[in-house]
Amino acid sequence: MLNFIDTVGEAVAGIEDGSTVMIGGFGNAGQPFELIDALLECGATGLTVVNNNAGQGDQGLALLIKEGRVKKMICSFPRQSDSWHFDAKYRAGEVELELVPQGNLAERIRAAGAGIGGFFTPTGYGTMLAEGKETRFLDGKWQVFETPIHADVALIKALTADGRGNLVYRKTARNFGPIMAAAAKHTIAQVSGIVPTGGLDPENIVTPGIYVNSIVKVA
Amino acid sequence: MLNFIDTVGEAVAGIEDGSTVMIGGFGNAGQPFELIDALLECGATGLTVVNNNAGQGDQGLALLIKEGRVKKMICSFPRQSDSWHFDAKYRAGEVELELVPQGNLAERIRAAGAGIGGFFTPTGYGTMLAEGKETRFLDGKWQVFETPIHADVALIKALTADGRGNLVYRKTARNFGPIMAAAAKHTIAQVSGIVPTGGLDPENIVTPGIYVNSIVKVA
Amino acid sequence: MSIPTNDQSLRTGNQADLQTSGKPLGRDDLARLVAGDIAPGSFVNLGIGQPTLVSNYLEPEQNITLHTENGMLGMGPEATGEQIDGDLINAGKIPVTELPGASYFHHADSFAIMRGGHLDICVLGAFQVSATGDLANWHTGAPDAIPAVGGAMDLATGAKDVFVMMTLLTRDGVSKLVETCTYPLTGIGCVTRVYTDKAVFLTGPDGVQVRETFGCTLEELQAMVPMPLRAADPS
Amino acid sequence: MSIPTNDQSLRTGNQADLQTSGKPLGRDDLARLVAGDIAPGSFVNLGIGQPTLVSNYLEPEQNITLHTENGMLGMGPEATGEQIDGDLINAGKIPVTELPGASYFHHADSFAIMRGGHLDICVLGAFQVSATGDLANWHTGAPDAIPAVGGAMDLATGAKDVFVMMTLLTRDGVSKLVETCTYPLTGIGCVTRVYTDKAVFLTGPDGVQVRETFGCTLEELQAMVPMPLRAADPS
Repeated sequence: MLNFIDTVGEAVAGIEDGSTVMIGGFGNAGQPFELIDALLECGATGLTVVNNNAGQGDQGLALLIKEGRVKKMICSFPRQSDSWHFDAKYRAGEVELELVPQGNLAERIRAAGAGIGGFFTPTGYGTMLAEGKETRFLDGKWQVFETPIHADVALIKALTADGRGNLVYRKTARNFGPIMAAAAKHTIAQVSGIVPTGGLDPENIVTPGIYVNSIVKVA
Repeated sequence: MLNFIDTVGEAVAGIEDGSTVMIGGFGNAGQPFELIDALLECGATGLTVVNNNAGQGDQGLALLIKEGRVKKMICSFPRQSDSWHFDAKYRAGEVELELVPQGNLAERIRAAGAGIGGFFTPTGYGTMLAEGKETRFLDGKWQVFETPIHADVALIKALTADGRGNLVYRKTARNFGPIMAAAAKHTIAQVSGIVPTGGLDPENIVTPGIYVNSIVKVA
Repeated sequence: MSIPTNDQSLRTGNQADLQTSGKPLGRDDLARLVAGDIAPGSFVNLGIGQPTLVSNYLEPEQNITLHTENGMLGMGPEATGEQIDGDLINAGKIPVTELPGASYFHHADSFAIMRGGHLDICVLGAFQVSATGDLANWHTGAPDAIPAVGGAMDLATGAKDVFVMMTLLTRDGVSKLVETCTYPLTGIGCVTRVYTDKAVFLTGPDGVQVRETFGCTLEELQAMVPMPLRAADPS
Repeated sequence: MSIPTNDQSLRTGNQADLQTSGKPLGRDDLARLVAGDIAPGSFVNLGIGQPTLVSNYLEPEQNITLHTENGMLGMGPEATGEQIDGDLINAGKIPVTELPGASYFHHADSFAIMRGGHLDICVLGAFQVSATGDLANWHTGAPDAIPAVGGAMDLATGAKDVFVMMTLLTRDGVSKLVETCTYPLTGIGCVTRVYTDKAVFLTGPDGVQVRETFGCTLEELQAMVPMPLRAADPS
């Protein structure tokens, strides 16, 4: 059921302690900063967060980690020049890390949305990131068994929504939004604009409204 | 390498006997009729054809089957009121049939394009279409192991191409085109129009040119 | 169960916990009943044949979005006259129309919607449904039959709720609601409700419950089917 | 191998089958060499760091399409001034531009391009490359290091050809071309060519061949690396 919500605070109010939360964005592009700030505000803790990175600088996901709300990060690239909050928590043993090759991260999220129970991929075969995982020789290559990543909630950023919750994105800010929207039980999208139903060309919808539960316009 | 080709005959000339050929379309929507006619004309035989159906009436794929060019059909819905050519060949034991649930067909084609060596899906579990297949209990459900369907050639129909081979489609004629383009070694697209590079909005490209090898405009 | 319908006039009797109408339902009445049972805002796929009739009885206020597995959400009514466009068809290959807010996608994305559990309801026809919700609707199993499955298994396995619409009895008077399906299966334990001309059944791991009957009592219904029936718990 | 380059002036010597230039190559000369070796019409992904320099030397006539794994084909040069747009960045999170004929897609579609074997070439940096083309470029393996992998494994495993750009020796003078990688692996047997300041190597199941040397003879080069070298077969 789709709801248009007035404030980011109301939009995230239902997120419970211990939830798995997917957060869109790659670098700053497509990061739903306002929703992340609201998540920080709302106090939910013990979260498992799925994002490509583990926060940058002193904002957004980095603050969520700093404040100890994140029990576990599932990501591909936690270490950055300005990932000091994650680095500190990680070295202190206060945050768990599941490091996933970026394509496996994307494909595992996609699998969750598409009802795939697991898949084999050559990525990571023979590396420490595949240690302990089932392998199989398929299509002439050794491949590793990977499982879907499901989430309770996805926080994503899109450009425009219509009245049915259909979404379009902007340039490389699209990144994880469409696959996270499909993988989460409840998807909250912050958008820059809302147009009446019929205002988006059906040929160009990137995320159909079936994947979207809450939409909040952010100035 | 992308080539713009003048005639459908030249476009299909390289298709060899014994090839696996994916043909886009669902019903008549998105069927590349002119390319199929050219394939019939060019004489290639012993083909494995991947399509949702097994030909309708006295045209296109149905004629390819009638003429004995198709060794094997991989499809989800061969039996139709006007699938008489397939029906006759099948009853005569002159064409092999691999019947695949439609979603497995789509996902197996997608897997080939995406480099996935195999995947588990609940679809078909416990049915005769999963007989002999590996099963596994995942995400709370019994699932069946399915493998990618690769092809030598894909024949697809799109609406418009630009100078880089990017494609857009029209309404439900999109169907199998995008996934088949990615799953085949060589993709031939018939299009209704060609616009200069830059003439399609980068946000709205459905099939990026990386998946397209030959483009032929059909009146 | 007290699911609201938009045609209360059909519910004329009431025996024990059970509503009973005066006569068996015709195909259109049954379609109207199913349409009324679909919760507002649902995303729904209507199978080929009898289930397609349901779309005639969906009210705009219900705000239902129809999915067609060949690649569209927001499908409108069947196209007529100049609306007919060969590029805009449904899964039954019938020309249809596009409603405002529609979207198009390719086959893998379309089936991901079904297989990923995103459809609230699909409505399918059936040859047989078992007491535990097994579905057989794609193949007679006759040795000379050419099989064709299409998206039936994906819908049966993927939708949150699978409603079946069928006549309760074959032309020969044999129940299509069975202990165990004898036709080849489409999916296991997937059907949640069976809408027939004589009754609405709820199926699941605990067996068959009867929500309401049409033109027969529960006892008369029991005589037609080969498994124990009980009236549905009011909820 | 006789692969054309767009800077023949570098090839000043010729010993046996081997071309040798007068001095080791700088980073920009190396980038120019790689750029010239990319076949016209190729789809290419340039890794973060040194490989990014290659884009400075691609000629328009080569008609190369650059892929960035965060979701774009047809990436243009780094953005400057008013071109800078926070929504248009590359995999290194640097603002870039869009060329005519570009396309955007989500992360799963973008990595499907890489993983499905559709990229002709990716160019990566490396800590170590083994004689058989194993690659180590993501993790030093130091116990206190925080690992970060990004798309390195997908690129290494998925591209048709994996070119590595690196200095041949570490600051301590140890060869990065090794018998067996001691750093954690990124991919097995994936590297096809290694472009270094001192030579271009072809790697594969049959061991290492030297395509050309820069500022050293094959014998001098052999003294720097711990596996047998041979001049590449002319082809």
